[in-house]
Amino acid sequence: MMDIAHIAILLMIVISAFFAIWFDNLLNAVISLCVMSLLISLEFYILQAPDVAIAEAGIGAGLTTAIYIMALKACRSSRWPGKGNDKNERS
Amino acid sequence: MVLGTVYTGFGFWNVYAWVMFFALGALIVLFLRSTGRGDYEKGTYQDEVFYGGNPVPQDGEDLAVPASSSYWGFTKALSRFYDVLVSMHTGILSDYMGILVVTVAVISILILL
Amino acid sequence: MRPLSIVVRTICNIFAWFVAIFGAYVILHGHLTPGGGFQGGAIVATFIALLLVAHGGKSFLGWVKKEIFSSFEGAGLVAFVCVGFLGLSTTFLYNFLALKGGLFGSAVPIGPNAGVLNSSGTIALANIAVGLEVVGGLSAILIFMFLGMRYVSEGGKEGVKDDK
Amino acid sequence: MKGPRVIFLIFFVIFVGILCQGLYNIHPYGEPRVSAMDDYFINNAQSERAANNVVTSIVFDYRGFDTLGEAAVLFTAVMSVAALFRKEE
Amino acid sequence: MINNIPMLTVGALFVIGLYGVLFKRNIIKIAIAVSIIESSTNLFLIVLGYRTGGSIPVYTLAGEFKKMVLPTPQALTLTAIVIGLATTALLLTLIMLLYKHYGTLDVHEIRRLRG
Amino acid sequence: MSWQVHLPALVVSVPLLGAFISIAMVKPRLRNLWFATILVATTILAFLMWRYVAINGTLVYVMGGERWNLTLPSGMTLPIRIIMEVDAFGAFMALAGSIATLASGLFSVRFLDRVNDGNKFVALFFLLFAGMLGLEVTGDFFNFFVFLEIASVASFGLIAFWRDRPEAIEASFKYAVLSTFVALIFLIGVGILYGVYGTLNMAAIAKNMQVGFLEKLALVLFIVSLAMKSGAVPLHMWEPDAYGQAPAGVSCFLVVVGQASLYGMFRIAFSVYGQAFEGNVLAWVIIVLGLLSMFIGVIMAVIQKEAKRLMAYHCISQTGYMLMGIGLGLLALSSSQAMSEYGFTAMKGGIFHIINNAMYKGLLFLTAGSLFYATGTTNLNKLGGLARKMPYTTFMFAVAAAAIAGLPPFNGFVSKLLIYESSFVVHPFLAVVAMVTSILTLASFVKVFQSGFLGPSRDDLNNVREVPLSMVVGMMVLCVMIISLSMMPNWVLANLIEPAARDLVNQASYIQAVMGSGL
Repeated sequence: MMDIAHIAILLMIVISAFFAIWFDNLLNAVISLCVMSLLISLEFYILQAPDVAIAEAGIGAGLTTAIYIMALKACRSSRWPGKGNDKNERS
Repeated sequence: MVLGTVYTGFGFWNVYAWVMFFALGALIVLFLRSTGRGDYEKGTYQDEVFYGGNPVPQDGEDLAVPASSSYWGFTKALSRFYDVLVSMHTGILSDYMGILVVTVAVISILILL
Repeated sequence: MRPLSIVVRTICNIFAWFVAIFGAYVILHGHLTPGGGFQGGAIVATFIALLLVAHGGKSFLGWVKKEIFSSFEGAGLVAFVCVGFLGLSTTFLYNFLALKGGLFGSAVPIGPNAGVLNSSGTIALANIAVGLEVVGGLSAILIFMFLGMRYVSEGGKEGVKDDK
Repeated sequence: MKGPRVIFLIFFVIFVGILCQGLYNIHPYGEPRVSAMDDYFINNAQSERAANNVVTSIVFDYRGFDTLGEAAVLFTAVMSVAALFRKEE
Repeated sequence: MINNIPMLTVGALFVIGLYGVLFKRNIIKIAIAVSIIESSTNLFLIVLGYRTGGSIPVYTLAGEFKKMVLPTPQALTLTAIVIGLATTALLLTLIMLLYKHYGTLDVHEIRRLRG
Repeated sequence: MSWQVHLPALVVSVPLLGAFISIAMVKPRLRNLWFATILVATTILAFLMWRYVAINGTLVYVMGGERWNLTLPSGMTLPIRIIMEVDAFGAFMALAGSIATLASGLFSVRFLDRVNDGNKFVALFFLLFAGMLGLEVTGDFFNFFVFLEIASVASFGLIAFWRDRPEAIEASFKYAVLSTFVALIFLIGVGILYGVYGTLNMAAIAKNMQVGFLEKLALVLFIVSLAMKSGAVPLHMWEPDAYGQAPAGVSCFLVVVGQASLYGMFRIAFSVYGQAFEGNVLAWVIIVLGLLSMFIGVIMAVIQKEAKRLMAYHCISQTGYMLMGIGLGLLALSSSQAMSEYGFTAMKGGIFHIINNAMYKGLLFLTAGSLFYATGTTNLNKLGGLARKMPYTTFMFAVAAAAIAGLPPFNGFVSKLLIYESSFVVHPFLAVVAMVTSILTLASFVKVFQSGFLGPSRDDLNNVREVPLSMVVGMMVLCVMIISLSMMPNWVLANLIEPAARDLVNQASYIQAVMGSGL
């Protein structure tokens, strides 16, 4: 039972990382990154590392997301309308 | 001894020898300069300037040689080589990352196999 | 960034203090329970972020000067280095307080136990110093990026102004 | 710009393949090869340093210098951000 | 039995992140990809120190004596997480300034320095 | 026990303390005083450390241990604490690096008057200094990674310090992404070695080293990441951008920081892997990286128009000389005959080139900085006829350019001579490439000298004056170092270079200093 939960969490980590790269909307990508961080912190707890889990949940999921959103907000200003915001062609 | 000779196993290196060599060279240069050509005349073909890749200045104008025309012939002759080399430095970050990954892969193939 | 509505602000005010107290607990019990300076510092920095979001940058920076956070950070780091220098009679960063009695010097029984708060020597001191540093540092990053957000989006020569 | 991309993709696959094989080969999951240093920490941290949390005693005592460096990295980041968003001259 | 699946996750995260750094054009996407690679190294270190059946390396909470997971990788990971935050903050700062100067987030247009 | 055994810890923690306190220095005069004090103090500490190592042999320092030399606690076969290990090579690198840093710091003092938040610059400068010295004294892999990160993060901030110039931000961003990625793969390498050997100490890993697939993989990751940090050719793209856009004092400093990464590469190749790694592949990889760096760096430099960008390309090509010299030493490591025939000479040349490069390349960047200070540009098309207006700068530039081109009475020639002759034994092609590089170096500096300093004076540069005294003093430090290195190569070779080369080759003594006589 524990193993299945473990595998499910690992799979969800990979999926959320994939979506963090795949989404064209940058806000969605950042939220996806935040979810990945939270899941990784859960995985750290499963691997018996609560110290690191707390640090990852606080720093990785909380503060990193905050500064990402600040950067997004700064880069979405209306000084250059229609340029740069969601311009993310896939190679 | 502090100031001395360095032996490399193939030859030697001494500061004073070189200083003396340069002094000698300077003497020779001074001597040559003192025996300049007597038949120099102003205003003849002898004043014409060879000036690669640039317009020849009019008389009386200062000769300010811009840096981009230095070694004009050299770069002109090697232009195909330089085109390849300059086009490698694209300025795009993704290409730099790609070259990094290619280098890691090549070196790991070399060392691991 | 405009401040949020009054309901949200009140709730944030109340919850932020709980978060801060929890962060202080995590820092102080770093040598007994999971946690320590970094984790607790990050939690307290979340408290700063919460206040910043709820009240908007203008009024928040009206209460607190951003230099305070930088000085927190510097003070924490200087305290950490000084802990290192104090152990220099033996070696740099030597734990000169552990098991000596006195401050943070009591012993703990071997094996799984609840632990004694007054133990572990310089580890606890360094925890507090690093906690101070991380609180200051992370809050300063948040505030500077917040100010930089306006610097980038407004542009021009006015740039980052102090909200004094 | 199609040509370089394909080359990068090929070498990317090669590099990642080698790396993943290396990661897979380190040791089976859950059975570290050598644990002498960590066993020393687990057995002696409590009696030597009187700290119940082994990780904290490593972070702040046994490898305290790393932590000083880490705090310095954070300080560096703060200083850099502050210097880049400094007031206009 | 989950035979080395965590390590495969590490590999998958690395692949995704490196793909993003190499082939994405938006610089915020590149920063996100770097963050993903950071997470994969953190996970790698923790998986390295896991011991089956081990308990948390904290005596206050450890149920059973002297069978704990290895504590050193956890200390290293703690360091690596904070370093990751520092570099991410600096990268985002640079991205904000780049946007101010260039008005774009496309990595192919940020190429004034070349040759 | 004299206090001098604490020098490895002090030499890192004094600049760190200086950085932490410097944010409180709001008065400009006080800040400048603090800046100069800490710089001089750290340089003196580095000198004392070099002297201690030269007299007493390899210095081992256990961070936070019961005694400063208790590397192995009772009953253990592995060291458990962080151990600083300074042998003659590390001490030599720290000494050379601190002298160049002192000069660039003195040069930067006047620069601080022009910026608003000078104490942040001071803090970043000290942190970069601490990171560089930490790279050179540490004997622990993870600690090495931490100092690598301190040095890189500080240099991102310093490169982008002119944040109103778009190019500076762009250069810093490129360097930041590449460097972060490279640091992460370095960390993966460290993790692999930890997983196999259960320890992080370099000497302990070297003692137990059995080279297999995983060790080779870790080696590849280390070599590539450190080669990128030091700017070897296929990975050099960031270097002209970054060095060209940084403030001049910082460019001079970044040169020695790059050499610190080079130090790490040689330390790993010689002391950690050493003779356990069979075959010549690694040596040839390093030599080929060196050849490429030499040639492509200089050939790109010839066509540049920006003075600092041109010098940055030269920095790449000089890195190539060091890589080739020490790579030849690595090639000869397994047989003592080859070592006495060419290997040791090549290593002496490579190590001598490290200190030479720190001096003259630093001086060149400083002269470019004073050109920028006086005229506001470093574009060579817009300069001309400065020789009469800036006599000191012209003199310094001439000395440094002659030294870097390897004109005979100067120090550059000595190290290049050693490299030419030893590489000729291995294959003449190597020596030919080295010589062609040297000639092209001379050519490109003749170009800079001609278009920058000679020629008629331009109208728009009529108000140019010589730079202030403190800048001249900063340049003078390096100029005096260059002239004294040229005047007494024998003393330098015997006392600075040869012990360093001997300690770098001698893997057994490196291991023995930490692990005791159990080898």
